[in-house]
Amino acid sequence: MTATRTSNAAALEVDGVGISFGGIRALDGVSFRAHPGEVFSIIGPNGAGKTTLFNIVSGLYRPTSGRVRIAGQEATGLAPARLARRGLSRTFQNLQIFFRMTAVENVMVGRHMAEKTGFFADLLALPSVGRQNRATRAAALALLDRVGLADLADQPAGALPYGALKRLEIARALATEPKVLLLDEPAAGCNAVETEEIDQLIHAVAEGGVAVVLVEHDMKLVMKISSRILVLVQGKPLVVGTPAEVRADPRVIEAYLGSHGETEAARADR
Amino acid sequence: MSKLASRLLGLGVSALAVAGLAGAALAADPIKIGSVLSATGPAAFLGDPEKRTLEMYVERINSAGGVLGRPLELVLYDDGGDANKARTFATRLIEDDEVVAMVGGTTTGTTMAMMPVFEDASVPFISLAGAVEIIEPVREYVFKTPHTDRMACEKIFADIKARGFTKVGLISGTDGFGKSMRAQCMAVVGNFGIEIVADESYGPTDSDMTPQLTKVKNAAGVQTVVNPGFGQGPAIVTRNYAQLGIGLPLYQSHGVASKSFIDLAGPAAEGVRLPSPALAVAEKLPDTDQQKPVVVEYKKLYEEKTGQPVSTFGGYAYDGLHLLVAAIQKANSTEPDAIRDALEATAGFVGTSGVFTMSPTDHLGLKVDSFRMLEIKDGDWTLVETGG
Amino acid sequence: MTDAAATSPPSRRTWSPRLVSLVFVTVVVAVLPLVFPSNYYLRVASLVWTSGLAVVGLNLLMGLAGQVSLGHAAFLGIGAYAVAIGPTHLGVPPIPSALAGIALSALVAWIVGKPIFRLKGYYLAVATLGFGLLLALVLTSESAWTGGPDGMPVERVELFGWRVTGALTWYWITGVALIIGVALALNLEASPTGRALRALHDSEVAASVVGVDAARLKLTAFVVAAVYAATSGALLALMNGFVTPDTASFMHSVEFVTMVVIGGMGSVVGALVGAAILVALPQALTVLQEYETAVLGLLIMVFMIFLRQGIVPGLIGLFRGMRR
Amino acid sequence: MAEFLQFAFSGLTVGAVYALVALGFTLIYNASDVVNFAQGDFVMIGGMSTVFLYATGVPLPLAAIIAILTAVIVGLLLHRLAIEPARGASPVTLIIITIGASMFIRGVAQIVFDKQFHQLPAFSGDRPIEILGATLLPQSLWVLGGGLAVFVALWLFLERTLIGKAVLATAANRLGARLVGINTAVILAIAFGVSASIGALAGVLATPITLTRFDLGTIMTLKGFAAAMLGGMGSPLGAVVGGLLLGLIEAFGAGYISSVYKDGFSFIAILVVLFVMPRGLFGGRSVERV
Repeated sequence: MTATRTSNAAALEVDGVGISFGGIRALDGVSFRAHPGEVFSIIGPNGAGKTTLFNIVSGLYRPTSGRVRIAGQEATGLAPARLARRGLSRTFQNLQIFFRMTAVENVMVGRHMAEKTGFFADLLALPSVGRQNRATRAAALALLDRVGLADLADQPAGALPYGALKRLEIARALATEPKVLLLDEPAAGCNAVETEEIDQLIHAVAEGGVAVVLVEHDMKLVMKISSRILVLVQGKPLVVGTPAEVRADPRVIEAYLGSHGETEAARADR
Repeated sequence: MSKLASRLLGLGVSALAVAGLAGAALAADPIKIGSVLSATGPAAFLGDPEKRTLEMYVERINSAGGVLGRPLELVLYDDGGDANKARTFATRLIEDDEVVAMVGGTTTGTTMAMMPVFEDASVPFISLAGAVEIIEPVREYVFKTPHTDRMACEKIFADIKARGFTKVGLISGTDGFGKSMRAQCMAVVGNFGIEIVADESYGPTDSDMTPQLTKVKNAAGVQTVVNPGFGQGPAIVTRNYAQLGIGLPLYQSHGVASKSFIDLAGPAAEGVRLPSPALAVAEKLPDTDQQKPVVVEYKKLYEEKTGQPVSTFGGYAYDGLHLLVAAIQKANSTEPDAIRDALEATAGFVGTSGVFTMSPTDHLGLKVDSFRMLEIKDGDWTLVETGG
Repeated sequence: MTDAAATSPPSRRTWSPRLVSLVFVTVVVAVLPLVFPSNYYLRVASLVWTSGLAVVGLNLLMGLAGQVSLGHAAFLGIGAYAVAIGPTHLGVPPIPSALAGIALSALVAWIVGKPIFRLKGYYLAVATLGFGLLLALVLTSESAWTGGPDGMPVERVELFGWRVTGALTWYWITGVALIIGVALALNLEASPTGRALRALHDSEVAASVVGVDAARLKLTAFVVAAVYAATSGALLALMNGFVTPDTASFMHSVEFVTMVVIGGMGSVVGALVGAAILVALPQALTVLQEYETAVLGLLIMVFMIFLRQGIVPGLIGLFRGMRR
Repeated sequence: MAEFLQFAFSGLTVGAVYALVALGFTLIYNASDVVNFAQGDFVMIGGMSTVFLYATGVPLPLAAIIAILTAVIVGLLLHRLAIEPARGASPVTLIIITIGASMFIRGVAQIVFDKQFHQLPAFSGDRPIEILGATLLPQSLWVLGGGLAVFVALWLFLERTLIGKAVLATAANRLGARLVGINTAVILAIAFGVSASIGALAGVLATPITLTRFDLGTIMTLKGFAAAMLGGMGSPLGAVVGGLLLGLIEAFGAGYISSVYKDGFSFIAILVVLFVMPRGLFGGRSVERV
């Protein structure tokens, strides 16, 4: 964070990003900014390129064109681990859980960057390692408590139900103390009560000054929680605006929401 | 978990114990002779005939009343060509089986790994491997039966010199045998006024040597080619040699002095020369040759029993076992030290490889002239008379 | 091991399975000489300890980090040839030679690992295989230094005029080396580094987005595994008084991988069981004579089909299943 | 020129054998993600069975056919008794199973056959063909022709037959293939059978040149695996190109540089290729799906 900041620096700035796979343009000219404390959502029909966009922003794919900046600093094509050090973390639509570890160990891995012991200390099990392990575990337990999984802490992650794994991923991402958090369908497979909990959790995270970028199919959740929404259709940006603007935009209703979406949006309105 | 694991370990230990016991309960008071051979693995074509020979002759000796009125017991282990395993089996022979002597060690590598065990335990070890390092410098308890590779080089170069050639192309295998013999040939070549004009090599599992042979063929002034090596390599070299139409005299080593080489190399083998123990030409020896009865009998018995052509490697095992038996009889004792002394005093023992006369400075006891120079004619070995 | 840790209840007891493993290994090493009838058994056990040391190291790479190396015997070769070449050609005493060999092995692992670990899965396997073959080829070919395919003798170690020799002496040296190796491996496994390595094995992507530098960690594990292997190689060479290029051969590498997998990937005790089986079983199977190879192959298949997690984790699983 | 051509002939002949082994690897890998370390042993079974049948007086063509069928049966048994029961195990576990299988096959072979080297007579004589000063054995043409025929037949099988398409579909997406009613276990069995027959054919064709022995499988597996990886695992074209390239590198390396480090050159080449193209020459780019 030493370099000069551009004026009005967004936490995350995506500028004209595009990518091609074997000649097929999967994403083209996508731009948006997410600011600290806001929930910025990206919606669009299946195959619109939402997850691809996340994969570019989080450094898994290198974009064919465009730029990504974090806190005003160039971050295009950096490796995921380096982006994490810049304050970016994410969850995955297709779960990426450490299945052979316990729930709390999953979150403890999220504290990796905060852990101070060196390799040789680890090898010799110096007292500092014990202290570090206890500190990491305490922090991880607090996060599990925050996402409502405290009583499952020592269960093997492989044995947890789907909804719990979604929240476990959020806890793990939060463990990195991110400035920008990308959530890929956090409410998928959750029941109404769990969705409500996730809603509150996302809200609280944003309140804490994190820029949350959300991909979600649950329109009710999206409309309720988002400050702004980007609509992607076939890899191209259609509209950016507040929930109300997006809901009212005829192009959105035509291109994306359709008759089915219309009713859903209407229901969300009530 | 620890319980389970300890039970597992207990199982392992008892399995070991059973294996150890299995060799023990045989006829009353037998003389235990150890053997570690490479009966499987990459050197199996050497170790297998050695194993069959030892088994066959221990049985014969026992049915003829044994040695000193006691039966022989052969404790045989297969090291698969792995020197580390050989070392372990050597320890097992000494510590567990308490053998009085050992005949084995198929390759130079396994022999070198086992030597310290027998030296430390003061138990005689008759090696069946080729390299001269085994007996140079002389180690108190280590003997060997095969001619050294240096002798083979000398025999070949003498023949080359006698034919009036001075420029030799070398193509050798990179296995232990080939590399060791190449080094020995390089060391003695100067004594014959011969010059090495090409020096190529091939891996032990290679299946085509035409690139190397093309280079040898194109070497300036090359008059004849020598191929130190054993196994499949020399057969392929011989075939490729014919394919390329090189047409110069080709020498192979004693490592392929067996009928199966002629079978493998096919018509390409015509005219190939090599130094060999008398075994390969058993029936063709003049009746006056004192080795003739020995090699003819061994060849006949081995081929009847196994259905495979006899090889010099089996012959090395024959010599090793019979040298040992002779030493035990001469010493009239099964004390390792007495056997050692008797072995060292071996004189005029007629074996398949030659007539052995050992001394405190010579733990092989063969001379270069116990090699015969052979040439392949009409698909069979013939004796060559040379002035060398 | 990981399984046991996974199900043990909260914080204070997380150290205990670690301690149990260490105590178990220590007790086994300490008690066996009391029941062994002859030096031959000491020799076999010493071989299990040296192989075990290399396998415990390889297990850090395979079991923790999930990366397969088909050229691991090369590092054994570096350690072994260091103690052979140092005293013979360079006049360096055996123990400094061994340390130099271990350092060299770490350096080589670091240099080679950097580009190699950009590869994944089978491509990584074939790259490590290629590296191993190249090293073995050098050891076989450079006869002037290495004695060629037949190997070379290794000078005996002398400490303050005392010649280190004898089966029992080497049993204790290798046994203590193993215990230290196991202790360090267990430490690493339970540390932040170990946690990150285990994470890498399950999902490299997820580990990297929380800031785990996958490339660096894999390289670390590779270097550590190389150090274990080189130590094992140096011990083996000093104990045998002889080295051959077989030490570094492809088949030997495959044997190590088999030991890790058979015992159970990710389990330190499993690594030892794997080493014990592949070292001791052929000794027991000698009674089968020429059927040995076939039976050993058959046993490997049967183990892997019925205990696909490996023997130790597989048996723990079975045992739990029975209790339920 | 003659020298160059001679090296090329040598490289292509040896390379064609590697290519056939690599094709066998590729086929099984495509159908199952398993790298079958017993692949080289099929080559040995083909060669050794033919040798021993021929020695008992069976005519050579018939002996070859029986040998190939033997290998197919071994391949099917390997799948049925060792791979199928371990379905769902991790790739490393499956590799170790095939390594065990390879040991088993080798162990049985040294008992059923023997431990000596063996040869077969060349199919069309030993008289070398001279081309621009270089010589080529007629048997090399058999090997090269056999390699080409197998490649074309495999291509036709995969592209033109229903079973072949099912194999491709299984390779592309196992779950999807199962959903559209393809019995993936049968497909896998077919892959093992066909791949065993390719390996055995290579053994029959090459034995008159390379000789054979019970433990030939180890080196064949090593070289075939390397060739498959060089070409890019899973690509039949890659297997063929990888095999031929490997053979050529060995021959030219031995001929022009140093015969001592011949095997080294091929692996240096593989390392260089993989550093530039981490998935081999024809492995294609894969995008990680998350």
